[in-house]
Amino acid sequence: MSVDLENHAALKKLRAFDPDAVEDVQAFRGELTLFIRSTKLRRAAEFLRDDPELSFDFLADLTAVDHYPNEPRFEAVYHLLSIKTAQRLRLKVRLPGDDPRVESMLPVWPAANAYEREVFDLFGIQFENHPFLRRILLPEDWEGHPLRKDYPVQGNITRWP
Amino acid sequence: MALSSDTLFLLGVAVVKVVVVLLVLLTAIAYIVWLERKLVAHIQSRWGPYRVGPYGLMQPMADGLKFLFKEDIVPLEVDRFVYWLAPFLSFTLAMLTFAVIPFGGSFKLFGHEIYLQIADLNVGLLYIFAVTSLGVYSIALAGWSSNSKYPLFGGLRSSAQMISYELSLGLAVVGTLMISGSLSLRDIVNSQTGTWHLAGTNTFLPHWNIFVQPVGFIVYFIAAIAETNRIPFDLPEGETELVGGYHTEYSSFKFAMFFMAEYANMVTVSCIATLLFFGGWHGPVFGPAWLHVLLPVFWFALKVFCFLFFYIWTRGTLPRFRYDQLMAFGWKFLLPVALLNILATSFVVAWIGT
Amino acid sequence: MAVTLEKIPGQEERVILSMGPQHPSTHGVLRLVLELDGETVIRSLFDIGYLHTGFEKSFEDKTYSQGITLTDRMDYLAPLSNNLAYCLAIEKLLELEIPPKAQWARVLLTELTRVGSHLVWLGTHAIDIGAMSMFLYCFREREEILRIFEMVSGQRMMTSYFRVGGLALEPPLGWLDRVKKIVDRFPERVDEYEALLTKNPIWLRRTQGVGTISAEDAIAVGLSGPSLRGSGVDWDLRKKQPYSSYDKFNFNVPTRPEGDVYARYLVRVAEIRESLKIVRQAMEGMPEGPIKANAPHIVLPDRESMKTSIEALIYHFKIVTEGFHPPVGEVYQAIESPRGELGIYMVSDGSPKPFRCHVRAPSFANLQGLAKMMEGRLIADAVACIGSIDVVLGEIDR
Amino acid sequence: MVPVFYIFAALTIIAALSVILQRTPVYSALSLIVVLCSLAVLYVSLGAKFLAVIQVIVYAGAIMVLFVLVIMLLNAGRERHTEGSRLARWLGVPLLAAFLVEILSVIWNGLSSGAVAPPAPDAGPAAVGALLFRHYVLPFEVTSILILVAILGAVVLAKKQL
Amino acid sequence: MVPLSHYIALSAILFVIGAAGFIFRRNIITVFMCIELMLNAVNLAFMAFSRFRGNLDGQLFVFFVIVVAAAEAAVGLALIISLYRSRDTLAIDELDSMKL
Repeated sequence: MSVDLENHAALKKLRAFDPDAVEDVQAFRGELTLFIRSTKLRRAAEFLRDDPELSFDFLADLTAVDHYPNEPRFEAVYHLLSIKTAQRLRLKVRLPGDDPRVESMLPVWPAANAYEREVFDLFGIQFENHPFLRRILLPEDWEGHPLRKDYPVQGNITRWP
Repeated sequence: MALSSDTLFLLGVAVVKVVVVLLVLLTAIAYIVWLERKLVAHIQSRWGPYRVGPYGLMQPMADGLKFLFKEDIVPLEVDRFVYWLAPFLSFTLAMLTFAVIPFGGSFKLFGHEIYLQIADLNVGLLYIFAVTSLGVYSIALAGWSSNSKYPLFGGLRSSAQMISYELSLGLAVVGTLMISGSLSLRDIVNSQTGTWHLAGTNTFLPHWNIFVQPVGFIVYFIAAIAETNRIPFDLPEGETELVGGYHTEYSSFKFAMFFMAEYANMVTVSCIATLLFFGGWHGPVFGPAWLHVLLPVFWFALKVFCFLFFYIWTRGTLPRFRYDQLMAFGWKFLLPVALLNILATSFVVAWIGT
Repeated sequence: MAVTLEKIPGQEERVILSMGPQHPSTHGVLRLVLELDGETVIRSLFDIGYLHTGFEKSFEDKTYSQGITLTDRMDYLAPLSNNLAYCLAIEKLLELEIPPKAQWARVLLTELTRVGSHLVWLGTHAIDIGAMSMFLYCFREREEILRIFEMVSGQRMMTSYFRVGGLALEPPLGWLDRVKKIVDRFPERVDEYEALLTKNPIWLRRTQGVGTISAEDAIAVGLSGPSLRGSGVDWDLRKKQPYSSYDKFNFNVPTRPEGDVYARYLVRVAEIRESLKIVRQAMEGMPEGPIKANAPHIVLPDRESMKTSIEALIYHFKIVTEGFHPPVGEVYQAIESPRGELGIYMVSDGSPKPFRCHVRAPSFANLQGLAKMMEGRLIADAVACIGSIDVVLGEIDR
Repeated sequence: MVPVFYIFAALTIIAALSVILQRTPVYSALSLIVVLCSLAVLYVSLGAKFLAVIQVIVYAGAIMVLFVLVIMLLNAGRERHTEGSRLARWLGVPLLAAFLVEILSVIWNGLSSGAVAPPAPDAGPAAVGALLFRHYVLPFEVTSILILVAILGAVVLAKKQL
Repeated sequence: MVPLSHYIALSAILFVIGAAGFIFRRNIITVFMCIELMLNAVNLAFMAFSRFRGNLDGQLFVFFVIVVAAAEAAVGLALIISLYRSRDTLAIDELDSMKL
């Protein structure tokens, strides 16, 4: 269940491609997590998708984690899957709490469309250049982002007029 | 103008005939609904209605009462007059067709020959086509006046569908008309008396048109299913696509009128199929004189029932066509086949005639 | 929610049709906004969230074990698949070893779930295309599967039968006989469905060449499960990334290259047969042994020992009142649910409640393929496409 | 027979007036259908059952359906009131009135006295058909070509791109 | 038996109503329907004459008129649809230029 951090193909190749891209690396229960700098995300994503050996062409999941009150508060989490090699990879981007924004991965993986809308809806993370960044699950006029940790579980108390 | 007792008598007979036919028809429609629910239920391994009365036989009455007393919801912004007109038109037209349908032979009463038919027009079949061709309006207008998108789609679809299939419907029966040489339904049935004689021997096959016009019959029946908007051609209603089609916005008794009209049209179509292709009321007749009058009516009803059964059976079995496929099927397959059938029949008729 | 399609400037006025959320063939409360030219769909948008209940937020307020009951309610047609994914994720976090009998029972039950879910899909898909009898046939058969669930868990739909570390209860005696009956009778029934549909000319016309999506597009928009295999991609997590000892079973992964509605139909019908094969193997090879892992601080003790041993009683009290503490970390566990890749992303901060639990719902991703499939098709085809990707709104909206 | 004529003549005129006075096109179309159907009844009173049925099938059942369909398709609403052509107003009305007066006066003077109805000719389908296919076969064929051309024209015109 | 003149008078009245509608109505579809009205007025005259002359030629003319009306409706309505597509109006006052 342990990961050979030094010889992992994706890590090695990505480091060779752009030494700055990978901020940090974690391995837990056989799963590799790469922390990518938000400025480098688009380039790294395209590399991981297009590299013939890696070919992480399937964006399995995209979500976020809120580490309130710690900073950087948000992590955008991308679960990649390669249909060819049956490998999984997790990318993470750390985002600040005051203005969380990250580039949209829509041009790289069209599947990101609905996921990014969902993350925007529930976490309030802005995805730049997303063509239709609107609330998806909640009503348009909803206030707040429910999956943030400072949002109470039972919801905001509504005062009836 | 003084009315003679004869005229009065005939007038009375006509009124009695109209009343009897209407009553029988309305009851029949109610029980066709019951039959359909029961049969489809058994096809789908369910019970169907069984609570109201024995075998659910009172279910049609319960349904009728329910329709009568339900709140009649009229959506805002509908075109009130047309919205009201459409179901009535639909129901009236469906009932009007029965004026010329003969359902038995004749009998003598007080020295008068009384035919089991309301009116024997010499253009009876054309009359039916004329009345059914007006049926498009009820659906198109219902769709338009509801001022809603799904009914509008349903209305447009069904107008196109009914116009297209009316052609095939009309052309399919031309073959039988050529053989019997009349447009009067009574004459057409009478031309199918007896059995076929092939090369001098009696084949004991009844002298029905189906044996010489099988293609015409098949085209007729397919087109007829489409005309009555039943599965697999029920696109105007197409509840999984258009919610309810043209009657989406209708409720209560107005909806019931559409509903009854649909079943009345089914009966009409089955009656015509029986009359044109299956020898109408002809069948084995025996026994006393009163049986000679009643048995033909029974045979007629039996044949009509077979067609209705077929209708219900297809409903339980087949999926639905798509709109463009339906049009393509009507224009590219059914219409040419009907035309070829006419061509072939006319050659044969001309050849035998010489 | 309440999305509208903006008018493309410079284009003539088109009809905008709002399909759903109360529409007979949108399978729940899916709303589609269709831009039509005549009856042809030019553009489409999906509008979801009518069933949003905030499960992901609720997970954070419940202990790990309490969360299981929530998972039932996501994909309400395949509750046991959801249970399995959730439990597997936690077990991966805990590095728990599950005894073989529990594994086999899990496989058996999830495959039955798959069959049941596919039956509902087949029935509703057929009724969308107008074949109404199929619906009732499928529900009749599904009933037998639900009876098995009721037998083992006491519930027909909201089973919550799998627990962290194994099963909730010892399955009752004779349950395998009931399973055997189903397995023996079902192939025949599937033949019956196929007799009604597979070669029916109207069915073929309505499904063949409709809603086509290529393998590349399917992967790009994130389709998974039968929808992806219908496009010719041989991808099944049970084979490619085996979990819960699926590698010990022998089965095929049906795929079809066409990528249309008919292909997806064939794949699912073939999957019913394959699942029945797995169920038979699991039933015949069901090992003996415990149904729970040997981890007293995580798994509830059985009633007997709880009442006789003080140690078990203490553990029981601890687990029920407080829960267990998994190590800090995060895992992503995906399984092949009837609809595709069902992933649970679980982040633990060491407390007895998940710090974050995200569900990768297969229908949510599959929904993105819909726009591609419906483009340029008729409304009737749109209905067939919705049916063919088998959406469950409970899971999409979560 | 006599009351039938007057009832339906009155109905025809009322419906015809309704055709030109209704502001909503659908109502105009419905009124026109009433005109057509009551004319069919008048045909029956003239002994032409076949033509009456043809009138209903073709005119009311097909041509007017096209009208209604187009009105639905274009969603034609109420007509806006416009000034209209001045020429039509100043020339058309007097001319129409003069025309009506002229015809009525001619009828009054010339026709009302004479014109005794001969026995009704057999106007069944067989008789009409025989005449059509023997005596008028050339016009019949020409109309069929006309129809064909009309179909092609309609398709060419209504199709967005060929 | 109703005298011939009554039929002809009815026909004339219908024709004038149709012509009046043709002149005064602004909606192109209604104008079209007025033409149909005039055609039917003529048809009635044909039928009446046929009956009172005792031969069927008049009926045959009615038959042909109906056929021509069908052809005319098909082409005319197709024209209306294509006009509506390009001009977005049904008022004949606004359809006054030759180019589409």
